[in-house]
Amino acid sequence: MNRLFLPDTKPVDTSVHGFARAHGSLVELHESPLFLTATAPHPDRRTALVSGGGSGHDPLHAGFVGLGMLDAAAPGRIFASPHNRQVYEASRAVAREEGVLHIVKNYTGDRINFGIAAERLRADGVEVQRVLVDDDLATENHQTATGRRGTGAALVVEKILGAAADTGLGLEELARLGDDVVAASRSLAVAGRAQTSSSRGGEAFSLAEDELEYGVGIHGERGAATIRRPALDRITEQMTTELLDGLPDVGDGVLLLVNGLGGTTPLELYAVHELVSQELEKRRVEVGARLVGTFVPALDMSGFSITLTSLRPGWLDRWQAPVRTPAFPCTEPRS
Amino acid sequence: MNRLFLPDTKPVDTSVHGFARAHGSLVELHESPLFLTATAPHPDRRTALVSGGGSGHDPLHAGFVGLGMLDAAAPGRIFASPHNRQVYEASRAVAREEGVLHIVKNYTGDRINFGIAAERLRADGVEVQRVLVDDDLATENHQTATGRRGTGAALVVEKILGAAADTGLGLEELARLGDDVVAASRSLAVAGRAQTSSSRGGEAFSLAEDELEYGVGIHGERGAATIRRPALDRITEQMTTELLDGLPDVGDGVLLLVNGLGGTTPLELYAVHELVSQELEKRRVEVGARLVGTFVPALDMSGFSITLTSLRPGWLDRWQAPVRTPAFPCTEPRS
Amino acid sequence: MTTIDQDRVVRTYAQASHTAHDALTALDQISGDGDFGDNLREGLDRTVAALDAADGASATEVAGSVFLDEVGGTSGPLIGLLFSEIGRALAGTADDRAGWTDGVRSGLAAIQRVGEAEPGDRTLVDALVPALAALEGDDSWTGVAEAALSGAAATAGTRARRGRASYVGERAVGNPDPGATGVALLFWALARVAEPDSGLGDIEELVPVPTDRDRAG
Amino acid sequence: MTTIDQDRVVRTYAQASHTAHDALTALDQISGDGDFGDNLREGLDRTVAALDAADGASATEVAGSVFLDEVGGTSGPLIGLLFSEIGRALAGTADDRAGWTDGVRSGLAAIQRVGEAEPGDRTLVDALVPALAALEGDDSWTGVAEAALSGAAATAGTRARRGRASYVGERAVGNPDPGATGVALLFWALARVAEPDSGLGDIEELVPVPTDRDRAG
Ligand SMILES: Nc1ncnc2c1ncn2[C@@H]1O[C@H](COP(=O)(O)OP(=O)(O)O)[C@@H](O)[C@H]1O
Ligand SMILES: Nc1ncnc2c1ncn2[C@@H]1O[C@H](COP(=O)(O)OP(=O)(O)O)[C@@H](O)[C@H]1O
Ligand SMILES: [Mg+2]
Ligand SMILES: [Mg+2]
Ligand SMILES: [Mg+2]
Ligand SMILES: [Mg+2]
Repeated sequence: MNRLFLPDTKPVDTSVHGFARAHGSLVELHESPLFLTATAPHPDRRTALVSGGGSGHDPLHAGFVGLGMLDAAAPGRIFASPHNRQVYEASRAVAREEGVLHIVKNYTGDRINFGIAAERLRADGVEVQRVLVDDDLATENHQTATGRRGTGAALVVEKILGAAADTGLGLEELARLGDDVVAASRSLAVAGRAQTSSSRGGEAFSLAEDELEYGVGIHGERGAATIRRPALDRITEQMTTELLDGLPDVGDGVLLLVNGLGGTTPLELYAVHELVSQELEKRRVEVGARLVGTFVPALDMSGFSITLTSLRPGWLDRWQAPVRTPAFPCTEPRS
Repeated sequence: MNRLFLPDTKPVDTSVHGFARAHGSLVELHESPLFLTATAPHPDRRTALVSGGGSGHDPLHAGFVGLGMLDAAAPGRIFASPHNRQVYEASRAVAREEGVLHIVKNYTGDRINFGIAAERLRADGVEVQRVLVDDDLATENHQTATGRRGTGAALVVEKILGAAADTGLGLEELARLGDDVVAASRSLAVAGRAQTSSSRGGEAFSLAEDELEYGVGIHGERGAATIRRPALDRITEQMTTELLDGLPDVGDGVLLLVNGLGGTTPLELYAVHELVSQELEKRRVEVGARLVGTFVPALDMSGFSITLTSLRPGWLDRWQAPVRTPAFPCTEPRS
Repeated sequence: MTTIDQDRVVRTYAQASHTAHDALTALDQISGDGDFGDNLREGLDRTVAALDAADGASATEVAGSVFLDEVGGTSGPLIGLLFSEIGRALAGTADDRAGWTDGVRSGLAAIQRVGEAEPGDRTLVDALVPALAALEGDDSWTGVAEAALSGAAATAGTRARRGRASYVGERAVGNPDPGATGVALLFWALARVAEPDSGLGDIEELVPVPTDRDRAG
Repeated sequence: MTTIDQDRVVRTYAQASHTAHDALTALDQISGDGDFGDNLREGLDRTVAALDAADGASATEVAGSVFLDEVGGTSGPLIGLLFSEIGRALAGTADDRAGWTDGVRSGLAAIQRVGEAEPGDRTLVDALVPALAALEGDDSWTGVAEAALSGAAATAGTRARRGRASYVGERAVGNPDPGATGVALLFWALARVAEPDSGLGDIEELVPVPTDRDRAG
């Protein structure tokens, strides 16, 4: 029925088991309801960080559970929000003296399920705050109240807040920092081929060989526009321009995330990274940190997103702070 | 012309620049001829490790240059061997007192170009040995002298030899260890969709929705057989059986590598990992170490390979030894 | 103890969800992903099964836990919040009207706190707001049901500002919101039990399956 | 100084690679990836350009470096090894025959060391082995060329055991190996220069473009 290599029944469950088996020293698996917790979080943490969302965007979020990032993550079915009970139980399992901060990508289902979990946690006397990640510039002008979608900036928020939480920051301060990081982050994505539909098989939407979906979402929502595909350097130039226009002051430099949407090769992603870096150089925008890889995909979609975060004092240190999770790269030479 | 997001001219060059820019603390870029060297290799190394091969299999090999793995890598054009001069200059740049060990995947072009580089190095008085990686079981019974192709085991060889080289092992010992690891390693790959052709665009070969290419290569060589696609657990069962049949004694356990071929999601790879682990459990084969991810792809092919290495005393320690490269995961909690 | 039999209300609602299933599915196919009919029916069937197993439990409280803990989608947990609040309110009073009114009021508040929807956004809220107003006034139970149903029907003229439907915009206009329609049926069931002879219409006529032309959108 | 003008041999070879380009390309399309004609012609053109620039250099040594350092594919560097060894041998002797014989011998050895092909594997080696035997015997230069050409022609009956062609198996049988054919042309050029009047045939007749039927494979 489809070309994804997934078991016929309970694909997410099987996969999560294989994930926990592969990373047993970093994460612990909890079943019914399904969630993962960090085995060895930083002892100084006073506020727990919990996230979650639909599956198919892996390694987000479970891949970032561990030392220096999330305390727990709740994976939903493919492209569907986790159930509120998953979020509730995950939060109960990891809550600390200052409570729990929920990191939520801006989709209705996620907002509602995290919201209900928060209601229940508060009823239990657990303090809860939420950071809503809404970085996708392509959904900026929707005439609706749904607002911008949450995409690549989720990773930036999880890393920076993770490091901050490890210093013992309280719930309010963390929530404020999270809001600030979100406000300073914008993303844009393009696709040359839709992801494989996990239910029907085949491409979730179809594009001709010479077409490009500009401003695509991470669930196969079609983009803001279907355009004739320009050369790669024209695409990256336009995306860089729009991102910088959408961002507040970048005087202290930016963090650059070049993210694959699933079926995009490192060869392509590093080429995109080079071209975007050249664009930023032309505009004299300093790049304080860079990350290139497939971190927030839309199953196996062929395409990429660019996220820029306008840096504020202290954020770079948090971004570079030590981390041990299944998926966040730790590539710096040991000192 | 095609759906790969690559610059129209010099795609590999642009990408390698973007790669070096992203990992400047770990790798140094050399141009004309093109190769990468480690900025901070282990001081105890007495034999340099050099590899290389066609591009499109990234992160192999450049992603494994750095502390604890390769001293240098030479990237060829897409799916084409690097030129002998790249290998020669890379080897000259990193050669140590004991000389240089070449890690070569078994393809004619690579054998010849590394071979010529070795001739030239020897003419210069540099000692050279070669480890030929030929793990692909699907090419076992070819009536030719080309032998088994080299695929996923290259990563295993690079990691184990890297750790061994860091202890100051000599050229002969390293070459012997490399040959042993290769002899103890077998791989098999399947694909549900071919990679995008980098020259023509479109799928490099075509499969119907319900077809599976069994025993596929990493350049879009068609597999040993095109079969009707069975359920995932049947595929993993058959692959596990064939791999164990093709391996020497596994009494000391195995190292399990589940590798994506490019367009395969973590969700799928971890599901495969779970199913293969269950098969191994059934047969009472102990898994000493596991690695799941996209390490030796065929551009954006949708599929996966499984590599098993029958462990020998000491190999596990080498596999788990500290490493800092752009792409080898270091996910274990710090002690 | 209140006098309107909660258990009968919930079981009547469950039957209604079977009758209306195809219409609700079709409506969610137009504006969403087509699973609302399943979500509602499954939640109510599970509730009935739980009630059969645990005799004497508060039906609305049981429905609340089932929807909150076992039903997916956007609507499942929201309906769970509504039932939980109704259950809590009914447990604390002997006055049916006060219990339902307080329960719907705090259920609506929880739904809005969590879902952040305003009236007119084309959501559940558009059935609950008129139902609450009618409960707070001196309408009959049948009047409350009619208020909920006409609130739901009025969503046909609106564009979604919340939920999945906000992405399809214009295309859904002309058909009512599935969630609002489904929630209105709770008040229909309440009226059927409280005022069996009031002449309130049948489900088939109140919630027609949209025509194919509509469905093609 | 040897008496056969190396420079003229290499330039004659370069012309031959132009004449034979389409045939060599077609042959590599049948058994490989179709770039052999380009690789050979490009390498020789670059050599000629280098010779034009640096007067007086040893033509075979220059060809050796150009092929080794600038030509891709499997054949480029192998042909580079051959030229380098010939250049080295010719530089060390005044005897043409001894120089070419030693050079081809050590070039063949290097090619086999590096490429690991045996005679009969359908590679360059199948042109070089008979050429070397003829050089070592008392054949004329023309006899050497004929030996190389017929060695290359005989590959048409063999299945590749080495290189890319080994993956297509049967399909290439019936046409000669492009690499062996291309290398035989070196000896053709040598004979043309050493024995201009020997009556050795022209390229067009010795290396015909395979017919379309063949090319379809
Ligand atoms: N923010 C919201 N607040 C209240 N109700 C909402 C909201 N968003 C959507 N809904 C309701 O949910 C209904 C869809 O439910 P369901 O199909 O279960 O959700 P999903 O979109 O997750 O499949 C909509 O018809 C609407 O009435
Ligand atoms: N192992 C080998 N040893 C010697 N010659 C070889 C070997 N493998 C291939 N060849 C020669 O190389 C020729 C093809 O050259 P070329 O087209 O440049 O290589 P590629 O296959 O890399 O495109 C073949 O026709 C054959 O003569
Ligand atoms: Mg729905
Ligand atoms: Mg749904
Ligand atoms: Mg070729
Ligand atoms: Mg070639």
